[in-house]
Amino acid sequence: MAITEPTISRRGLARLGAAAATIAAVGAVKTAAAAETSGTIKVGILHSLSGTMAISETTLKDVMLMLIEQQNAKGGLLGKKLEAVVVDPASNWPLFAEKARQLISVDKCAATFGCWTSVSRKSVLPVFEELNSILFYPVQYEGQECSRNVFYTGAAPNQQAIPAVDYLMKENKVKRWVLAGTDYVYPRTTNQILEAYLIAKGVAKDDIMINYTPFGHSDWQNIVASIKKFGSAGKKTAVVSTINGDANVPFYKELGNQGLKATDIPVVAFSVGEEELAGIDTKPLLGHLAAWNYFQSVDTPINKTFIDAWHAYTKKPTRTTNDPMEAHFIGFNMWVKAVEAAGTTDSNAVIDAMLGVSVPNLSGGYSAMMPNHHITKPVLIGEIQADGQFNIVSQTPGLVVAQEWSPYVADTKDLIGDWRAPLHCGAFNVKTGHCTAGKKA
Amino acid sequence: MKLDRTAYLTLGLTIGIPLVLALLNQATPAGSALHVPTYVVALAGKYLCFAMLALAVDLVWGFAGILSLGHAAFFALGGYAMGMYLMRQIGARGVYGNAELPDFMVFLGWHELPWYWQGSQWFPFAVLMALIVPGALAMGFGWLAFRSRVTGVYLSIITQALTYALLLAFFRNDMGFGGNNGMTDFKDILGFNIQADSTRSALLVLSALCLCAQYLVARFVVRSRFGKVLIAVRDTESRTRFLGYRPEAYKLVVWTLSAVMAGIGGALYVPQVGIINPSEFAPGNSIEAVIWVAVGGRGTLSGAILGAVAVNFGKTWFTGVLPDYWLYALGALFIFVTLFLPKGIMGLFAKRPGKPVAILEAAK
Amino acid sequence: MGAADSSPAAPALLCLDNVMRRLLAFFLIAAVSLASAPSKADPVDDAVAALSSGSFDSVHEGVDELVASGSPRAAAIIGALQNGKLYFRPDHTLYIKQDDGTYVGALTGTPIDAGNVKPVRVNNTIRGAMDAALGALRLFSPETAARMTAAEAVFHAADPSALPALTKALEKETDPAVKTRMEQARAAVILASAESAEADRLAAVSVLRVRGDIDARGFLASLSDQPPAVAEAIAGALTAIDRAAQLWSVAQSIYYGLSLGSVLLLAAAGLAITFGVMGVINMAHGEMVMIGAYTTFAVQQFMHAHTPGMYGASLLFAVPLAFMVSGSIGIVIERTLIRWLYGRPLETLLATWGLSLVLQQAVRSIFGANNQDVDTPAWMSGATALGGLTLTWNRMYIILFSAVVLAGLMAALRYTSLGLRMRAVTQNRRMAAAMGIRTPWIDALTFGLGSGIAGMAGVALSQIDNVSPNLGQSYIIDSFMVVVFGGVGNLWGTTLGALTLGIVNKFLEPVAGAVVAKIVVLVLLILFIQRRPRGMFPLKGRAVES
Amino acid sequence: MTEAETLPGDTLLYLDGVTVSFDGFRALNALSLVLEKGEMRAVIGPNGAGKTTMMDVVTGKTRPDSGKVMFGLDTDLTKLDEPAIAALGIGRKFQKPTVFEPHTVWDNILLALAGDRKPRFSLWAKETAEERARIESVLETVRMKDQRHRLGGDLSHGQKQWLEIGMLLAQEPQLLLVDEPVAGMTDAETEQTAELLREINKTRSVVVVEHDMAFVRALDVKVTVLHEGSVLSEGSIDHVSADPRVVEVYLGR
Repeated sequence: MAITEPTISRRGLARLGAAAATIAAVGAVKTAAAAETSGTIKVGILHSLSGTMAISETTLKDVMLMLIEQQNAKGGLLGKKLEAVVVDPASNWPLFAEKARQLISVDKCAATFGCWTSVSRKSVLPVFEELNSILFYPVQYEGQECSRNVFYTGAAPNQQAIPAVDYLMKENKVKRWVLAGTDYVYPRTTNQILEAYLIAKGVAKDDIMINYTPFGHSDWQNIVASIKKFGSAGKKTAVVSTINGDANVPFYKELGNQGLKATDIPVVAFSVGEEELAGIDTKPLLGHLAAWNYFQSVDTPINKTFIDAWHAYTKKPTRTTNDPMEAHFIGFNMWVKAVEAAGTTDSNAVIDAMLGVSVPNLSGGYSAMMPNHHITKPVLIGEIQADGQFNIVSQTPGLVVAQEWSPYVADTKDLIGDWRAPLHCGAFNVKTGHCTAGKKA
Repeated sequence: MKLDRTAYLTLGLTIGIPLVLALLNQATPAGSALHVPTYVVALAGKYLCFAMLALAVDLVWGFAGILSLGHAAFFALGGYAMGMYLMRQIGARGVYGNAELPDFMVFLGWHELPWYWQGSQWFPFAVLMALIVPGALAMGFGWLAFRSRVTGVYLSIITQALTYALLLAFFRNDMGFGGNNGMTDFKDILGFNIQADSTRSALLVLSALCLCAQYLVARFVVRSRFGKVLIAVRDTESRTRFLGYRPEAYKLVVWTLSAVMAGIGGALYVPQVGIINPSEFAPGNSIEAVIWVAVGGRGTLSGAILGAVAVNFGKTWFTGVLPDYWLYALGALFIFVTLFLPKGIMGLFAKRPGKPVAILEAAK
Repeated sequence: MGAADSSPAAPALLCLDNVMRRLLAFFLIAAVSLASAPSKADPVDDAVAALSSGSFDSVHEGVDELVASGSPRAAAIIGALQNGKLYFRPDHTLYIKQDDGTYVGALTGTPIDAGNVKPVRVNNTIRGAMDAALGALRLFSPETAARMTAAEAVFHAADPSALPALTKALEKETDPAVKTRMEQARAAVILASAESAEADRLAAVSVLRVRGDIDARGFLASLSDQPPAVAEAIAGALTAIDRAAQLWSVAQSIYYGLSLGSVLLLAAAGLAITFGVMGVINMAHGEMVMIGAYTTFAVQQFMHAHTPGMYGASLLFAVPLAFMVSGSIGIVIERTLIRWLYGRPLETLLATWGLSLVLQQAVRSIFGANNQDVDTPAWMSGATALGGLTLTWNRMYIILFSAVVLAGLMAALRYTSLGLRMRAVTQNRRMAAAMGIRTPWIDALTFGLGSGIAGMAGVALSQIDNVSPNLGQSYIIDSFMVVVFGGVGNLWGTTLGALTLGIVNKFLEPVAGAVVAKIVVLVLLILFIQRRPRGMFPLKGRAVES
Repeated sequence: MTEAETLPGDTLLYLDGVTVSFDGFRALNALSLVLEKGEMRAVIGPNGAGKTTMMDVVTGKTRPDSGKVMFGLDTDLTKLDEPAIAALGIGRKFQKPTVFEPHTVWDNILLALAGDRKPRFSLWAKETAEERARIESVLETVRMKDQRHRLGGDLSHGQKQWLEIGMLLAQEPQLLLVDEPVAGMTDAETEQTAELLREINKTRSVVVVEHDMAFVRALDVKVTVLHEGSVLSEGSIDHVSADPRVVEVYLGR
């Protein structure tokens, strides 16, 4: 009966069989291929090359390829060549988990460098813990996490947000604060922490305005207007922006057009780097700020060599560098060092060897991997210049140690993460002496 | 109900392949050549869940001519129902060690569970919700839409509006469903460790069984007199009215059924992929589901299943093998199929070239 | 830079009255006798030394000292510093970079070979100080515009020591607009200074009350320890200003709504043709918009390189080009893809979806995944105030643009022979064919027209949104909503639909917040379609039935 | 008005002052028409006279702006929608034959058979012997016995016409509205159709809208001539063809 099902002919059957066979064969070949090339050490690269996050993540894939190429030029690692395995999780969170599993169990990657958004990290986290592999996460994030299998080379809130706020308080006498962010976990947590911090600093509750917008919000007219209004209360006002990626371009364009000058109401952003500014006409934004642990404009020899190498590799002399790239630079070098120290790529050995490893960062100092799997970083504050680069106006005297568990969040103020023996715990409650989560399996 | 060769083949493959995979994964040691890595098991499970979504879409699109561009919404709702249960199972093992509240609520500074989380700790309740919530939403939506004779693209677009609205709503942290991060880091289901290979294999087989059941149900429906009326409605709605049938009633029944089927798919999907978040509501997902059906062969139930598995296999494979170019491949595939295989892959296997399954008319 | 010079322990307060004192001194000299450069040059040298020290704090002091020194070069030097054209050498000498890239001695103003120089870097605090200082210095500038900004700067600085200069400037001022600005500035200064009389203060308050804009409000609100009567007046002024703002905010919301609506309209207009008129569910419509935006980018790149002189007009070139590029791509698509799928609208949905994936990836491969910088020409940036309204130029032009596009489209459909044929074909294909209209080509051209309009929309969107491969995706859904809401195949419907959605959205946003507002709009749309299953303006006649 | 009482008791369909207008254009203009039980009526008229619109009004597809449409003496059709009216026993055949193309002839009839139309019934419904018998007889009447397994879509134009009439019969209506049943039929087919209709008329009332005068003659029944939405003339075919106004507006051309 033709309506519901075409009854399959024998020939059709044969064809179907053939198709299945080819698919199976392909699969087999692929796994075989994976098993066979054991002469190399595989490094997984898990960054979206398509979809909404491609804008930010593609660069990180490129920088990883560059770093691996450089390492191989130096003779590889443990006498083997490094082999990059690039996959595209396509800004699709479940796909991130699937691809992570593939990189670890099918491609047998020794370590994986990847993820940008918190949700992608959350999505792959269980996979890395289950299969006991290593992830290097290069983006500034909300903290409140400390997994044994993840090394957080981006900034925790206290390595970015708090120093920025301090700077504005001291330098611009800011009394009134707008905390504007995209409605997801990083801004939420950061603003929660900042609010607590500001109130602790004696800022009145009604001098703080918190505003959340959806992802990719593109019409900022009345939000910018309301910021202006909020700023007209006679107290020096500043905006702390945790607005995410895409939404920033229209936001800054609106700022510029509504004439919100940095000298009146400065905006300090935590998610806006050289990469994002590359998409904006920065002339009207002169003087607005960003807080990072690295700026392309950092004036050090090591940064110069890095940038030159980058331009040579991408063959684009205008291609910018940014903070997450530095994070990968640091993370990769740390991993190399740890593997050399451990003499193997075995996860457990490397995870232990990672602790205390210290490598040069691009701003002239050394960053070290702390027992909480976060790294020490300087905090830089930069003002946007007409050329889309940042003019560094402040840098913390020393390195800042990450607080993975925020002391400003009631439920986590007593927690610490320490993966050294004997503690081996991601969330150790110093009050109760219990390890609430992330005990080593 | 009499089964023909196609049905036997479909059922056989749908239950057989997963069973073999699961067995090999369990029975053989990791080293051996026959061993099926858990990666493959998890993947297969995912495909089967997508197949359920495809089946659901095919039921309304292929047989009732309702092109839903929002079916992933029902899938996601089912997923959330299950996600809530899994979230509650974490209990005190969460980061904040709060036995009562899921982590994201703790960090939002909430102190007790919102009312709509009550009961979610009981598995049967969760399952019930996975059926009821999508079903109820579909029924309400359908009742409005079909009664006022919203048809064709208008219907398609408002289904899209529906899923888009849900997407935005679930993004909001204040909704109490974990915002953009959704729910993840599940520990166990019914006491079994969700990470364990055995659990995964079990879930895979379970999904296979569910899919078979859904296939049989769908097949029963479309072959019954009800199904004949449905097809009649699809092609010449007004005629059925003058014959005394109420198309809206028929559409509503099949629409709701389809939503429930999608919900089940979602509920099985979440424990296997380990995360549920608003991006599942993205209109793109719904459109992809439609495309699976088109690729497999609209109006053929086995085609829907085949299409879902085939396209997703392709996606997995391409994103791994040619990360920078896979979109070309996928896009080209869709174009190719629509241009040259109007009856989808099943069209290739059809015994008699025959008439297309009145697809052309149905398009109206 | 090391940590030392950035230790943000800048005693800024100290600096501030520091400025005042020095400014005061300077203006007294200036006021008493129109003395030229003072004989004693030490302060200038100190200033130069400070400016060339490379540390923000001392640069800040340098600015103050320079002003205080009353050097005739002060304005020039600070102006240069403001535009980042001031350079220094470790040997504490300053140079000003000319537009042609050569240098002149900062103090001498004569050409000189600077050698290895570094720019003097500034931060917001210094910028603020410079604005104030320059304001005071430029009150007497010959250009009206300069005096205007100067007055505004003084208003913002509200620096008592500027009073004498202001008074002098006011006497000489002829331009009424500038005069009012100066009076407002003067009012601010009076209110800020400790020794002004209560009567003057009251007068000043009323002046600012009249000004009544957000800055005036901010300034008034910032005032503390005023005499009771004045404080009262201020309170009154504030409430008055707020009440006025309340009223204006309604108009403002309408404007926001209009501009959002016009954006939606632009995005949807093309779709109203391809989808509305031809019935092709074109999922690649967004990509046509995106391609338009990238065309704009390409045009700007080209003009930047080859005809920098006309760069300001780049958009004017981009519009027709974008139309042609997207249009021709549209035609190609129609000829190679769509034509095979007529009568199967849902298949076109699938094919065009696939196509959109391909186009996105193609753009990604060609231009890279990250955003591209499309400049906003000067004549489109900034805003103008109309009463209590802030009208941003770029959005005003977009509103205008969408109106023009719509009008053009209507005219094209109504008066051109192509339009006539199009309508003929869409109304009765067979008949049209019988009358010798080459329907295939009409189809191709119609689709091309729709795509072309999408391309033009891309030019507009490049001015307010990301120019990235995802640009199209973010508008496609809204576009479909608009077309369906308005009623498929009816341009007026599309227009009204777009504007309604825009305005409703903008009135909801302040109340409900951006996210909820959008959700509510979507739900309303769904419910509306229940009431009017074929949109606001349904097509009539038997043709619709199928 | 109160004609209702004055009407003969065996009135089946009764239109009174029915007016329908599509933005400005009056398709029906105060149309009044009475049809008795068991009557067969031919309705003729130039294009745009309102023939099809009249059928739309009767079958509930179009709501009249004003006027009454009574079925029997007590049922006001203007309050009901298509399915309800169909359930009352009014069957309709479209101008353009519309059958269920993906279904076999057999299934087409099956779906048309009078019976429970509710989803919950049709979901479990099995073909009963009684139903088979009824289908057989209908196929008999429309002379399609040996076509039963062909798909509706594969039938010729004329066969589709008959199949649709067959479906009408299966509905077992009291009243059939037949719109141009012989359009595009051969003379032989036309003759057979006329026969068929007459046969049907033995048990049911029929309204036939037709252009083909030969056919109308062949039917030899009372004729109503519509013009610009209202009745121009009524009576035997000879009477109306003699009517000068009719000649003027219609036959004359």
